[in-house]
Amino acid sequence: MKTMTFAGAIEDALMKAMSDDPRVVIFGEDVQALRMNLYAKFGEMRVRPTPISESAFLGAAVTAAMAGLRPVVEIMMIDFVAVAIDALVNQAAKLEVFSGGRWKAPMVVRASCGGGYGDGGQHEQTLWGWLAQVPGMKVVVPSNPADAGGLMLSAIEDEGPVLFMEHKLLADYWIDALANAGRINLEYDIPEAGARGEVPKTWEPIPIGEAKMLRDGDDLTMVSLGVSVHRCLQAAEELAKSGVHAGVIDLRTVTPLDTDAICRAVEKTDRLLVVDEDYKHFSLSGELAAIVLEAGLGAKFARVCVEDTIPFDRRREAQALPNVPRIVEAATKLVSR
Amino acid sequence: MKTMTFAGAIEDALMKAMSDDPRVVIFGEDVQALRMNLYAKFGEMRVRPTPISESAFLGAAVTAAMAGLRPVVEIMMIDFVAVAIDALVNQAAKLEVFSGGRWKAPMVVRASCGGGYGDGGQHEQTLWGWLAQVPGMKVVVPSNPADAGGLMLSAIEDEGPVLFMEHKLLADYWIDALANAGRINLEYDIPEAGARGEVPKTWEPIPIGEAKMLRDGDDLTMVSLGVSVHRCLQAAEELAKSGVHAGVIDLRTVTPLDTDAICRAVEKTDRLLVVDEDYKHFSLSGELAAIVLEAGLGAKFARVCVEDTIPFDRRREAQALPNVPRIVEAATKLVSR
Amino acid sequence: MQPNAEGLYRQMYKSRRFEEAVTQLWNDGHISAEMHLSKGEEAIVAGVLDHVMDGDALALDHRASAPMVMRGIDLALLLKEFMGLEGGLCRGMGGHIHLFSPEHLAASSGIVGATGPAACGFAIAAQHLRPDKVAVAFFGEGAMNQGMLMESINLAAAWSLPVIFVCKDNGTAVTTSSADVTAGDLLTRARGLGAHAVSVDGTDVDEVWSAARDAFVRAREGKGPMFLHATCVHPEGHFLGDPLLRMVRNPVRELRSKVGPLIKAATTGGSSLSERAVSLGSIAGMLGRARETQKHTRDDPIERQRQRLEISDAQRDELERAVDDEVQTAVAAALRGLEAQP
Amino acid sequence: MQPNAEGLYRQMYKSRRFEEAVTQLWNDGHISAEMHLSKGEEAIVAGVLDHVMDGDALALDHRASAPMVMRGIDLALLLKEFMGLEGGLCRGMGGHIHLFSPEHLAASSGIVGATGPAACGFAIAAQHLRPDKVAVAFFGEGAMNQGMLMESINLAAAWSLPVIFVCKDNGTAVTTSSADVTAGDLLTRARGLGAHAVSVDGTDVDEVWSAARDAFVRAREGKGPMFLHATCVHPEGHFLGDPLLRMVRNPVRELRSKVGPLIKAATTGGSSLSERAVSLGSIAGMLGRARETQKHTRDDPIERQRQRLEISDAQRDELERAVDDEVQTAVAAALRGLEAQP
Ligand SMILES: Cc1ncc(C[n+]2csc(CCOP(=O)(O)OP(=O)(O)O)c2C)c(N)n1
Ligand SMILES: Cc1ncc(C[n+]2csc(CCOP(=O)(O)OP(=O)(O)O)c2C)c(N)n1
Ligand SMILES: [Mg+2]
Ligand SMILES: [Mg+2]
Repeated sequence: MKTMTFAGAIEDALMKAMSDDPRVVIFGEDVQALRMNLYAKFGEMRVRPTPISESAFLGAAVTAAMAGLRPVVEIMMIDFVAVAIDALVNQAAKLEVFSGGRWKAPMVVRASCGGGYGDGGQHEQTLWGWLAQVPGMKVVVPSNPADAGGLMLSAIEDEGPVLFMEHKLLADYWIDALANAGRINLEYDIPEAGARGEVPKTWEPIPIGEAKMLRDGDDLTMVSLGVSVHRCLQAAEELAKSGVHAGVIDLRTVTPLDTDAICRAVEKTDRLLVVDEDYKHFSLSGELAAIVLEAGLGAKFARVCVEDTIPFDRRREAQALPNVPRIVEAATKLVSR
Repeated sequence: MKTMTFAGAIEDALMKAMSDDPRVVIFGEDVQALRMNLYAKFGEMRVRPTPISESAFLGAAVTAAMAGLRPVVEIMMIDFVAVAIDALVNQAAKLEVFSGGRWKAPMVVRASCGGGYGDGGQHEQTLWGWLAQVPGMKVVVPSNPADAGGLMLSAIEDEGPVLFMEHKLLADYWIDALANAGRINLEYDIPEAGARGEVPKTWEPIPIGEAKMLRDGDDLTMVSLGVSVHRCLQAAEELAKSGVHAGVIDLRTVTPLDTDAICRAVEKTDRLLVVDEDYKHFSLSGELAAIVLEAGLGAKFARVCVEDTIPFDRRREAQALPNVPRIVEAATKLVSR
Repeated sequence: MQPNAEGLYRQMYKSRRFEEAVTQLWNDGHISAEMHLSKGEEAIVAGVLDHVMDGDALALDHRASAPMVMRGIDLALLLKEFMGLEGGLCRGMGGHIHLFSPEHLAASSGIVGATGPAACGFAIAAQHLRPDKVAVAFFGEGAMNQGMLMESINLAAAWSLPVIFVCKDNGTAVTTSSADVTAGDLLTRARGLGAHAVSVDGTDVDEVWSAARDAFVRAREGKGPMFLHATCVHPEGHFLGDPLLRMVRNPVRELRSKVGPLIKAATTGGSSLSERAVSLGSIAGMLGRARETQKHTRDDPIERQRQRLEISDAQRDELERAVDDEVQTAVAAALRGLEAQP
Repeated sequence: MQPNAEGLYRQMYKSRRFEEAVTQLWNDGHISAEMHLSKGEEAIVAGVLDHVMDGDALALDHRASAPMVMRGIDLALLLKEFMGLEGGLCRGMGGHIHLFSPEHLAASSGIVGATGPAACGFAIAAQHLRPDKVAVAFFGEGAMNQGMLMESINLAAAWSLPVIFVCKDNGTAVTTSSADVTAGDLLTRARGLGAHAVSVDGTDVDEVWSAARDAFVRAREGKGPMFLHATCVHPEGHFLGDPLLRMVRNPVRELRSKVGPLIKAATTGGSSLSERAVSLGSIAGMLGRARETQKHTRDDPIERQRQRLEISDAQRDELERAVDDEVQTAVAAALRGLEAQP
C-alpha cells in the first residue's frame, strides 16, 4: 500500500504526465521554487517561471493549448485570477462554441484556494462557483491525494479548459510557506485523510464529473467538496451519536455536476445540506438547490457556506468557514423540519 | 404625463444628480461622445474620457469614491469588465469588511449588457449573477425608464459599490450605434414599454432591493428582470388565453434580493419559473431555487435561461435567449406537473 | 530582397474588394451588428502577411477580415460566417468579431488587447513544437493602454518569444483621440518593455514590408519580439455606420435630433462657461477628426501601390478582374447559402 | 532645502523597532500567516513620507507597515490589527495585508499592482476636492509587470494626476529574480508611459528625500506624475519565515527533506542532461541570492543614516530610547488586548 501527501500526489501525477507527454508544460510565478523537483527534472523550458503578469501568461496558455501544447498554468492563489479572468471567461471558455466546435483549448489552470490559516479575505477565497458559472469551464476540487492525482491526469487529458483547485489546508507546502513558515506554535484544523492518504500503485485518470458517495445515511444528504468534505464526515460521526444518519457526497467536480448521484441520494433522504466553503449566494449551493427542484424533489434544504468577506482574525475566520458545529447545528435543524 | 426613453431617463436622472451634487463625476471610454449632453453641460473634469485601461480606471473609481467623490464609472459592455474585475471582487466589494466597517466606496459601475441584436457571445452577456456572487456588491437591472432613473439615483446615493446594468435592447442609442447603425432594414424585438415609458415629474430614488409585482397570477410565479420581464408579460398574456394565470415579478435588483416578495408569491402559486437572460448554472436562477427551498417552500421549479455561449447567428441567438415560446412552453409544463 | 509589388497589390486589392462586398451585404441587412473593416490598413496587413508561412500564427483583433483574406482563407467561408450561416468558417457561431481558423493558427478576439497574450501563447507553442515559426499580433494604438498587451510585450521579450507586435495606429479609438489619453510615446514604451521597436508609414506597403522582413528574420532566429508601429487612416471610421461619420456625411438628418438637447445642456447651468465652451470645442474637434478621415484618399494605401505597379494597364486590369471574379463568386455562394437557410 | 537628518532617522528607527516587535509577536504565534516586512525599505519610505501632509493619500502594497508607522498611525492599533483583535485598526477584519485608515487616506491591497489604480483614484479625488494634494503609490519592481500598474502610470500622465509612483526595487519577487522576467528597463518603461522618471539609491534616505521633493513639488503644481525608482534589499526575504532564507540560515534542518527528491528528480530521466544542469544551477543561484541578502548589513539604510547624524551619542540614545518606549508601550497594549480577548 502506497501513501502520499496531497501535494506529493499531484507532483507525482504531473511527473508521470510530463514524462509521458512532452506537450505538457508548466508555467506560472515562482514555479522554479514551487515545483522545484519538476523544474530540476524537466528544465526551464517545461517548467517556466513567469513575470507577475497573470493576464499575459494565462491568456498565453489558451493559445499555447490551441496550438498543440498541454499547459498547466499556475495562478498562485485563486483570488489573483481576478486580474486575468478575461482569458478564461471571454477566451478559453468560449472557444469551442465560437469556432463552431472546430477548436479547443486543452489547458489546466492550477490554483491554490481556501482558508483556515488566517490570511485574510483577499487570500482565502475559493471562487469555484464563480468560475463554474461561465459555460465552457470545468472545475475540479479534490479532497484527498488519490483524487488529486487522478483528477490532475484527467484535467490534463481533457480537451477543454479545466480549473484544478488545490486547497491550501490540504497541501503541506502551502501550510509550510504561508501559515507556519518555520513556526511550531500554531495549530490548523487540517483533515488528516485529506492531507495524506492511500494512492493507487499507478495513476489512472479519474473521470471529471463523478461525485463519490463517502457515507451512506438515511436522514439527510450532505453534499460537499474539498476540505469541507472532511468537516462533513466528522459532523456525520457526531450526528450519528445522537441517532441522526447523515450521508456524505464528495462532489469532486463542481462542473459538470454529477446531477444523478446528487438526486439519487436526496430522493432517498429528502433532505439536502450543502456544505460549501464558497460564497453562499449565486454559487454552487444555489445550483444544487435548483438541480433538486428541477428533478421534482421538494427536499428540505439548508446550506452552510461562507456568507461574507472572510475575516482575518482566526477566531472569526473559523466561524465564517464551514465547521463541524455549524454543520451539526444545521443538520439537526434540518432533520427536525 | 411625462414619458421618456430608457436612456433619456438615465441621462435625466444623472443630470439631476450631477447638478445637485458636485461630487458626482463620470468617467469611461468615449464618454465625451456617449454622454455628449452631460459632457457639454458639466465639462471634461466631470465627464472624462479614459484610455482603454479598464483596470486602471475602474480601480481608480474605488479610491476616488473612498476619498470623497461619487464616481459613475462606465464599462462600455459588461463583457469587458472581465479585464478589470479585480477592482470590484478584491477591492471595492471587500472594503467595508476589511476596514472593520470604517470605510466605504460609494461608486456606481454603469455598463451595457445583453443580447438580441446579433453581436456574438463576447458582446452580449449579462453576467449579473457573476457580479452578484461576491459579497459586498449590489447589482441593479432596470426594465423600464421610470425604474432606470429612480434606481440610478439610489445607486449614486448608496454608500457602497453598485453595478447599474443597462440592457442594450432598451437603450435606443446602443441599438442605433451597434445594431442599426444607420440601417433601416433590420428588426429587433424591442419591448416597447421598456424602451419608452412614463416617468415621475421629479426623480425620486427607488430603493435598491425591492422587487415589483407586475402581474398577479394564481397558477405560477414568473420571476425575471431586464428585457426578460417583458417577455414574461407577453408570455403571461398568451398563457392566459389557455387559462393559465401567471404572475410576473420584476426583481429590479439582483442583490440584495427581495426574498420576501419572491417567497410570498411562490407560496401562493407553489410554482416558480425563473426567466433569466444570464447563464443558467451557478447564477441567479439557482439562488432563487435556494431561497425558495430555504423558506421551506418545496415549489415546482423551472428556469428559462441562457445555457451556453450565445451564438452569433441571429436565428440561433433568438433561440438561446429567453423568448416567449420558450417561456410559454416551460410554464405550461410546470403547471401540468 | 525586394517585395513583389504585384503580389502585394493583389492582396490589398482583394481585401478591399472583399470588404466592399461585405459593406454591401451589411447595408442590405444580411450581416448583423458591429462590422469593423480593415479598410485603410491593407498595406500594413499585406506587408506583414507576405512574410507569413505555414506554421506561423495570427492573433487578430476586431479588424480580422484583411488578415484572414490575405492569409488565404476561403472568402465564401468568411462571408457565410459574417452572415451567421451554418456553412460559415465557424458555423455561424462566432461571427465577424470572433473568427477562428485552426488550420491557419488564426484566432481573433473582440477584447481589446487580447491579441498580445494570444500571440505569446502561439509563440510559446512554436518554441516547443515548430522551431523558427512565429506569431503575429495585430492591434490598434488604443489597445496599447490595455495592461495585458503591455504585459505581453514584456513576456515576449523576457522569454525571447518569436512575436511580431503590429500596432496599427489610426490615432483614434472609437471616438477618442488617442493623443488625448495616451501619454509618453509608444516606441519608447515598447522599448521599455524590452522589444525592438520601429515605426513606419502604414500606408506604404514597401516600408511595412521591409520593416516586417527584419522583424520576421529576428523572430525566426530566436532574437525575440519586435514592435512594429504603422500609421494608417480608417476611412469608414470605427465600424460600418459609425455614428460620427453619419453625422459628418449626413449632418441634416443625423444631427437634427441631437443638436437641441446638446445646446440645451450646454446653455443651462452646469460647469463654468469656459469649461462648457471647452467641451463644445472638443465635440467639434471629434467631428472634425471624423471629417478628416474622409479626405485621406491621397493616403489610400491601395492607390499608392497601384501607382507603383510596373505592369501594363491591361495586365493590371486582368489582375483586378480575376480578383473581382473571386469575390463575386464568394458573394454568390454566400447568398445561395442564405437562401438555403431554413 | 535640506532634510532633517534626525527626524528621518527617528522615523526609520521607529519603523525598524516596530517591525522587530512584530517579528517577535509573529514568532510567538500571535500573528497569523504571511507577514511581509518593510525592513530594508525604511529609507525609501521615510524619504517619501517626509513630504506627505494631511490630505495627501497613500496607496500601499503588502509591505504597508513602515508607511503606516511613519504616517503616524497609532502603533498599538496596528499591532492589534496584526493580531486580529477587535481593537485593531480595522477591528481585526483586514489583517496585515489589508490595512485601511480613512483619516489618513491610507489604503493597502494584497493584489500586486493594485496600488497603481488606487493612487490614481486618490489623485482624481484630490483634483476635485483637495487642490494641491497628492497621492503616493508604493510597489515593488515585480509589480511593474502587472498590467494595471502600467495602465495607471499612463492614466496619471494623460490626466496630469498628482501621483508619485514609488518603485521599491529589491530585484526579487518572492523567489524569482526580476532580471530574469523583466525585459527592457523600468525607467524607459515609465517614460514611455509619460511619467517623469528618476532612479536613486533607496538605502540613502537623503537621495530619496531629494528626488521625492521634486516629485511632490511637480505633482502639487499640477505637472503630473513622477516615477521614483529606488533600490533596496529585504534582509528578511519575502516574508517572515521565508522558505529560502530558512534553507540558507538552517540548511541542515530545512534542506534535509528536500534534497533527496530533488536529486532523484534531477537524475532520473526528464529533459537533457544539460537542461537539468541549468535547472540545478538556477536553483543554486536562487539560494545564493537569498544568502546575499543576509550580507547586506553594510547597506542597511538605518545604519547609514545613523552614521550621518550630527547629534551627540547621548542625544541619539535619548531619541532611540524614546522610540523604544513608544514601541514597548504599544506592544504591552496589544498583549493586554490579547488577554482581554474572550
Ligand atoms: C477590453 C475592451 N474594452 C473596450 C472595448 C470596446 N472597443 C472595441 S474596439 C475599441 C477601440 C480600439 O481602438 P484601437 O485599439 O486603436 O483599434 P481601432 O479600432 O482604432 O483599430 C474599443 C474601445 C473592447 N472591445 N474591449
Ligand atoms: C496579482 C497577484 N499576483 C501574485 C501575487 C502573489 N505575490 C505577492 S507579493 C509577490 C511579489 C511581489 O514582488 P515585488 O512587486 O517586487 O514586491 P516585493 O515583495 O519584492 O516587495 C507576489 C508574486 C499577488 N499578491 N497578487
Ligand atoms: Mg485606433
Ligand atoms: Mg521586489
